Amino acid sequence: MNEPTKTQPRIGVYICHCGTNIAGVVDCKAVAETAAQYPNVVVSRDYKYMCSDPGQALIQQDIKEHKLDRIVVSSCSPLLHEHTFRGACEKGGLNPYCFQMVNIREHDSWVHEKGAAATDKAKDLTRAAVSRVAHHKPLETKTTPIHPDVMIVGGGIAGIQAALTLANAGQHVYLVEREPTIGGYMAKFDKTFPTLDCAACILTPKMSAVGAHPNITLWTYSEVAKVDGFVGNYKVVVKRKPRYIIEDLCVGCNECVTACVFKEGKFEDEFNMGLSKRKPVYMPFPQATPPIVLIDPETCINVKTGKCKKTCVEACGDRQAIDFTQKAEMKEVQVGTIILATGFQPFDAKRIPQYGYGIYPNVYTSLEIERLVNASGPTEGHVVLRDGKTKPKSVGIVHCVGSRDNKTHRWCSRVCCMYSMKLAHLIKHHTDAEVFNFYIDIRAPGKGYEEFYEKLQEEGVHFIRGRVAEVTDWQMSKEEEGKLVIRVEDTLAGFVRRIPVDMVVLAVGLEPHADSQDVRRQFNISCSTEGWFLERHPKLAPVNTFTDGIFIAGACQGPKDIPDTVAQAGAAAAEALSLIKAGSIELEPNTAFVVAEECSGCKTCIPMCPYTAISRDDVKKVAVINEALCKGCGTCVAACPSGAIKQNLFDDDEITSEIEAILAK
Amino acid sequence: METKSNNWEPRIVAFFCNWCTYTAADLAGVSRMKYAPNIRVIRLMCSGRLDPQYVMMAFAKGADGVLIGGCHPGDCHYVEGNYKTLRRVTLLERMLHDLGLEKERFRLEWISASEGDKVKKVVNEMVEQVRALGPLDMPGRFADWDKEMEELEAHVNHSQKEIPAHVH
Amino acid sequence: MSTKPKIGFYWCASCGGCEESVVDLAEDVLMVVGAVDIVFWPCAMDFKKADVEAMPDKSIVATLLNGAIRSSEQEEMAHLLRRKSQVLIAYGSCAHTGGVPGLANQFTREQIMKYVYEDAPTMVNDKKTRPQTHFKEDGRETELPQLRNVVRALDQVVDVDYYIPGCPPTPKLLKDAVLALLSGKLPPKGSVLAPNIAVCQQCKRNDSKPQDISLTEFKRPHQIIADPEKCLLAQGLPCLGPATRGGCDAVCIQGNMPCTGCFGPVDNVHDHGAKILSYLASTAAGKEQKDITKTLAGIPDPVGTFYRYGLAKCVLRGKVS
Amino acid sequence: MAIKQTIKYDSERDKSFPQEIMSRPGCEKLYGCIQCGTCSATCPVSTYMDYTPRQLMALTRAGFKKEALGSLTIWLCASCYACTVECPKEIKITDIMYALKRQAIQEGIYPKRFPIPVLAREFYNMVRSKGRVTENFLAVMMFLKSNPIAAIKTWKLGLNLMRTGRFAYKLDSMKQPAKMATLLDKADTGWKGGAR
Amino acid sequence: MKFSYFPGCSLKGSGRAYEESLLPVLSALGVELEELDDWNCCGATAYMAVSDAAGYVLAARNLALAEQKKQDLVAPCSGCYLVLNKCQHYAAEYPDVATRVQETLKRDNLTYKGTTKVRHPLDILVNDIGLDAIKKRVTNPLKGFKIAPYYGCQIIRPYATFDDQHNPVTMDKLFKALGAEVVTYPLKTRCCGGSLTGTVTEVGQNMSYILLREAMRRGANVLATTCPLCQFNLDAYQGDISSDYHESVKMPIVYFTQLMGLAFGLPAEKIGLQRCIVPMDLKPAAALAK
Repeated sequence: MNEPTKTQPRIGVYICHCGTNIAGVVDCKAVAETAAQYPNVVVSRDYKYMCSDPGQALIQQDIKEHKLDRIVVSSCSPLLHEHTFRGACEKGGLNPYCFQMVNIREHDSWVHEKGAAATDKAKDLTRAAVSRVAHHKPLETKTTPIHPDVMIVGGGIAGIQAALTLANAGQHVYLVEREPTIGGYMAKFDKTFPTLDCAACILTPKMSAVGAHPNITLWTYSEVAKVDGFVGNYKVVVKRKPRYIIEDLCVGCNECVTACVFKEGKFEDEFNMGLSKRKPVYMPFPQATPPIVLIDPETCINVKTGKCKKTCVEACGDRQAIDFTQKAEMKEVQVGTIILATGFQPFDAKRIPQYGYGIYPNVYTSLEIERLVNASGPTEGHVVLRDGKTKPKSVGIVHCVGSRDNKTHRWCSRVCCMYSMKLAHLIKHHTDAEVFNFYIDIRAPGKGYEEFYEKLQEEGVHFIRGRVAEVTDWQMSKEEEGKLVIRVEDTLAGFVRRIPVDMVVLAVGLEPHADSQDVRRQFNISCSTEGWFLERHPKLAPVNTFTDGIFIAGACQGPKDIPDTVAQAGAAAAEALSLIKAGSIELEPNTAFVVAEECSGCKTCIPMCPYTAISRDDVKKVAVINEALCKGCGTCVAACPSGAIKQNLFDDDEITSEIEAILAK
Repeated sequence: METKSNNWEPRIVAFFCNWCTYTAADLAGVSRMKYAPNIRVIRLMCSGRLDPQYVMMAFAKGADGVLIGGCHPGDCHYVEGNYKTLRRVTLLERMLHDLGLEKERFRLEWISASEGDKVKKVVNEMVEQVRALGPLDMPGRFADWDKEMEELEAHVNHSQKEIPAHVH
Repeated sequence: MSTKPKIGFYWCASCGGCEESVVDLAEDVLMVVGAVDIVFWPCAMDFKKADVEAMPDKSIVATLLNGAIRSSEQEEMAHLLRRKSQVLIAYGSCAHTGGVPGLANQFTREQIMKYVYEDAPTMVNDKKTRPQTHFKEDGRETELPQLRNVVRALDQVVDVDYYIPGCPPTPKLLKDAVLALLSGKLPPKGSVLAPNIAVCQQCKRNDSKPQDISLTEFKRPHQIIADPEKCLLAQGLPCLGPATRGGCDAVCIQGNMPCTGCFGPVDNVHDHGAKILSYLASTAAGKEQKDITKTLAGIPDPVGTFYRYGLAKCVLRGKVS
Repeated sequence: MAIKQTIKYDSERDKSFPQEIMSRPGCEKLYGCIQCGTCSATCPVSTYMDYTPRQLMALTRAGFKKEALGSLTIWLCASCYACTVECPKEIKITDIMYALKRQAIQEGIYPKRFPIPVLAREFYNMVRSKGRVTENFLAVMMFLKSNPIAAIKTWKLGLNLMRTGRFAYKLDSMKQPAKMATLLDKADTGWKGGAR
Repeated sequence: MKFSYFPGCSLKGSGRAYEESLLPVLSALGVELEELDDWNCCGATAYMAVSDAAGYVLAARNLALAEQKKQDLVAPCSGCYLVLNKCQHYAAEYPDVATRVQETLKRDNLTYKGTTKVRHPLDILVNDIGLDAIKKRVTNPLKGFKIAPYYGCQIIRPYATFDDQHNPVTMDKLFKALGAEVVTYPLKTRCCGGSLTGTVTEVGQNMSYILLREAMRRGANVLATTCPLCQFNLDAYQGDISSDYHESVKMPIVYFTQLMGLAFGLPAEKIGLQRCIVPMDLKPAAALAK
């Protein structure tokens, strides 16, 4: 290895064109020529693609030929290619940290107009890096072991798929689900588009596989309470809410449900979107996983008052699975990686009062219709109006409810066009009603999706291109009497229409969970402005987050349909698996350390550290940093009143030389 | 102060935290948002790494403005580094004001990784505000201040004829 | 002719405390006087500028110059003594970092003149007479020194070899410096002749400081009766000990007063005030802007507090007019 | 029945027109229109319009100035702001309507003797000279300049108003109405899309 | 409580019943309205069609007069309320508008800063005075009144300053407090036709007809309005509408303030009820009892 010398560094500078991405705005040749004049620069070149193999080879060759001991590459964001170029330095025989990257693409050519100002900026940034890199010291890369267990948060189809993939690969998985059963929204669907296969038929085998898998610890009715640690070594505390049922003893016979003092269901059944009633003790649905009942503390008389005959306990008999003394339980587990698959929540249709949801009884949300058309649903598959008997003769399906609207959500929810068509087909199939789809644009860009659209058109479903302005019950003519009237412009015909229907279906969009901000804070990841979990890179790292070891899958990252969700869940599982199989991960060596001779023991630094990495050596009366715990934020370095704390890669001399050089003219 | 040359352009040094604001600036790039080219970003892992000395030094070395970008409160990648930033910046703002710097020259903004448009907005706004104030040019001011010493230095060092040591 | 090393003392913009500190050597002063030949010390002995001018260049082994450089005369003497001395030592805070006189850099010369000669409550000067640098009467002409626009530390005017910090320096530091001079065992040029470690290291109250003090209120010394055993910072007093070079044996703190920073920063620090600010703000509690603002309002004058002795060496050098 | 060619050629576009309209306060978001038709469907007057509001947005942003300014739509807009409130892209359609009306008046493209632009002008003039408006005088002025015969039909209405004491027999005015004209002219001078 | 008061042209003309009922009702609740000295036309929507800049200046001049008094400005007419508010919004949002307004008003030695709040009487009644205080003042509960509360467009669009934009309920709450029955009226924010009724009569009357018919169908015996133009359109043309649509349309149209005055026991002629072209039955409960 070329040992960097303190006295006379030999620096190589490389200016990347990135095709025309940089060179189209910045005069790369001029930057390279100017950089050749900077102190200690031995070689300065510009090249079309520095990240390409020949580009990297160029660096390696120069290191040997010109005995370079420091490298600067001005190209794209270090968040993208720092790793690549450090690797190139290492292959060239140089310590990878004797390298500095300059971002002249994202921070320059892509955000500025072509001209002298952009080129000057590239020169300034490169000069600063040259000045800084001279202070870089060779560093040892540190690694940390990866605990092989994985935690998956969310038991919808994404969580289920990821859990099975990992468990089948031999990893132990903790699957945590907030609801009493796994299955998520997919379990509520009747059919899936565009193939129209039955959702339960494809989902429930997977659910039972999860329930039975020896490698999966399934915790339903549970929530993550606390997350500590870092990649490879997370400590997660899970709160298991009391379901007042001893899981191991319950066999799901439902005898307690039958025996409950409530003879009929009285409370809104969550699974059926409130279209039917359940008792305080209930099983969410027949295929619930785990297949056991629970007692809802909000509605159970015994839990609330203690004054109940407890017919359920009696019915359970010797099994003694009911335990009213159950309390919330905290479980702490150690895992190396975490996959978040917390999904979405449907848009609340009441936020758009002009569509009449909650005002007119026969306005439904799409999820209610999913339950209505389902043979195991509240009406056993009969599509009827709220009165429970009338078959609708005409149905209007309103697309984009809570989507593509600046006042609610700007995004396209991606699944509504397709599921609206699916529901149109099913409603028509069940009732032979005249079905209208009111859409802004039909978005059917998946395999077999456009063909499905075509099929629907052939079935005689109406497609009216226009966003519905209002669903109302005031009338203009006889035919409108007793109906809901949809006011819409038929934009393709070019005039406004009033269309009377019996039933309105609001195709509600997808939105982030109300508590997504709390969840992401808990796991220390970012959200997009809209509230979806933010991926590390939209194209190149779609399931990674900015926090190592935490992955995202499914609709928590953005609206997506089942095929995409399953694919992404597999990808997240693969990413976790690749860490586990590697056994360890390299850490940035940007940790801080105390120069004991300069430390006065003033203790300013100690409370600065959120990871309790700093302690006081009571014998020497100086601060000591545990490098294994240090994450390299540098807050203690900034606080140290003596400048006795140094930080690798972000030390005072490195940063101050950068400041000076960035401003030098 | 008078503008020294007509084509003066403000120079703004920015310190962005790696996880939120630097990433947001990357996003602005990926989204091809156009903003003023007067800003030079220095990447720190956390805004909590910002030593107030850096701000002072940037001004002393010729910056016309200094921008700090960090994660929103509660969002710090390092749990609460940004609260430390806020405490330091609060006091620093006051001190810089007492040292005669206009408040528009120093700015702290919380910009999350998804707020590329906020990078654009903040940079453009700040460049315009600083442009309206004119150059700070501390190096130039120091040179002006020290001009008063030139004459005397020349006088002492040249008028007195040299008396070599050890003549006696 | 004596062969003892020739030593000079000079006094620029300072309070005189530094001169006093030489006398504070007590009986050791005799050791010093015995070991050296004092060739220039206007405060104590009758030498004139002309005497110095007459000396050969570099004939003084060491000059200890105290005080900041405020006037053209002081500046001229700094140049002259630099020329005549082999070693020039900035003695005391004012020469070292500008000292208390450096706080004048928060004002323009005109503001100061106006205040002193017109607005000060004790001033009666109806004609608004100001000192002149050139004065002529009865055919005689007098040149008077000019007040400079800014106050400077000694090394902002001439090259300085060593610094002895303190307001004033402690006798021990002076004695050690003289002994080092005499023995020729001097550290590298530019060194501060005091330990490169902060006051806390020598402070007897160090152990009493809790690890996390998260202050919600800063207090000023007159507002509390400080516990004489406990860390003053932990009691809410902005003690600058953590950020100030030690070597003083924490004398102020021993006197139950917080450190005000006279020894200047340690070697790693570029800007003393900014570093003080950083650690003091770090000890404040609060996550909401209004709470933080309220806590930090307990430091009413950041510049005066953090640069009490070092405004001239602040990287911004004072108020930007 | 006469058959008319309806194809539009690119030469019929005024390419600067959309930019011109968008430069007016409130009109900047025109290009964001996704042609969803919410404006038309929510509009209580669209039943009578020759182009629906959505079509008008399309015409305007494509540069079909003649068609846009000559449409009845802009004059039938009752300023109820339903479209502006409902537009999912937050386009202030009502304000765009106003901008088009102003442009039409200035370029004299509006239908002659059509009562609405006449009312607008008469309103403008009455305020300019008196600082205030007296409704029945204004109505008379409008009818005289648009359709004097229609005025006759309103005799019953006039009687009703007189009977209930809601008829003004004299023009209301500010104390110094003269300063209004100078003020308003000053406001308009050099203003983008201003009346002078 | 004291406010500046901007009557606008209509409240001095065909809508004088609004002013006649507003002033005594507010005064009964301890609110004093001080008419702006030498106010001018707000600009109204007609103005926007000719010159927006001049329209903003017209509105801003009134606002500047209120600013001088350091009082919030009450604008009972929906048109005035909208235009004054819009001026505030645009001056805040578009620096060009603000500059133009300020520069122009300088000629009149006036300054416009945008510090005055424009208030609607309904807002003051429900939010400042409160329903409880109003209830206490009721001496003659409105028994038998089935009111269709009609808000019209411009007090809630485009700026919903004190009520929900899609389903405003301020008047609903107010009438219930007066002891009346409120009918569900889905057209409560649909446009009455505005100035179209006077210009393109068939269009405007059709719009009014839809409103009147639906109110009748919903069983209302009176329709309450907040705007002089709405009142005029709905009240004055019922005869024409009846003959044009071959349908007997008869619905008294009153201001919400008139209903309040009635509930407060003020004499009908003191609150302008005689100015209704379609007269209102003052004792519908008695009629029902028969």
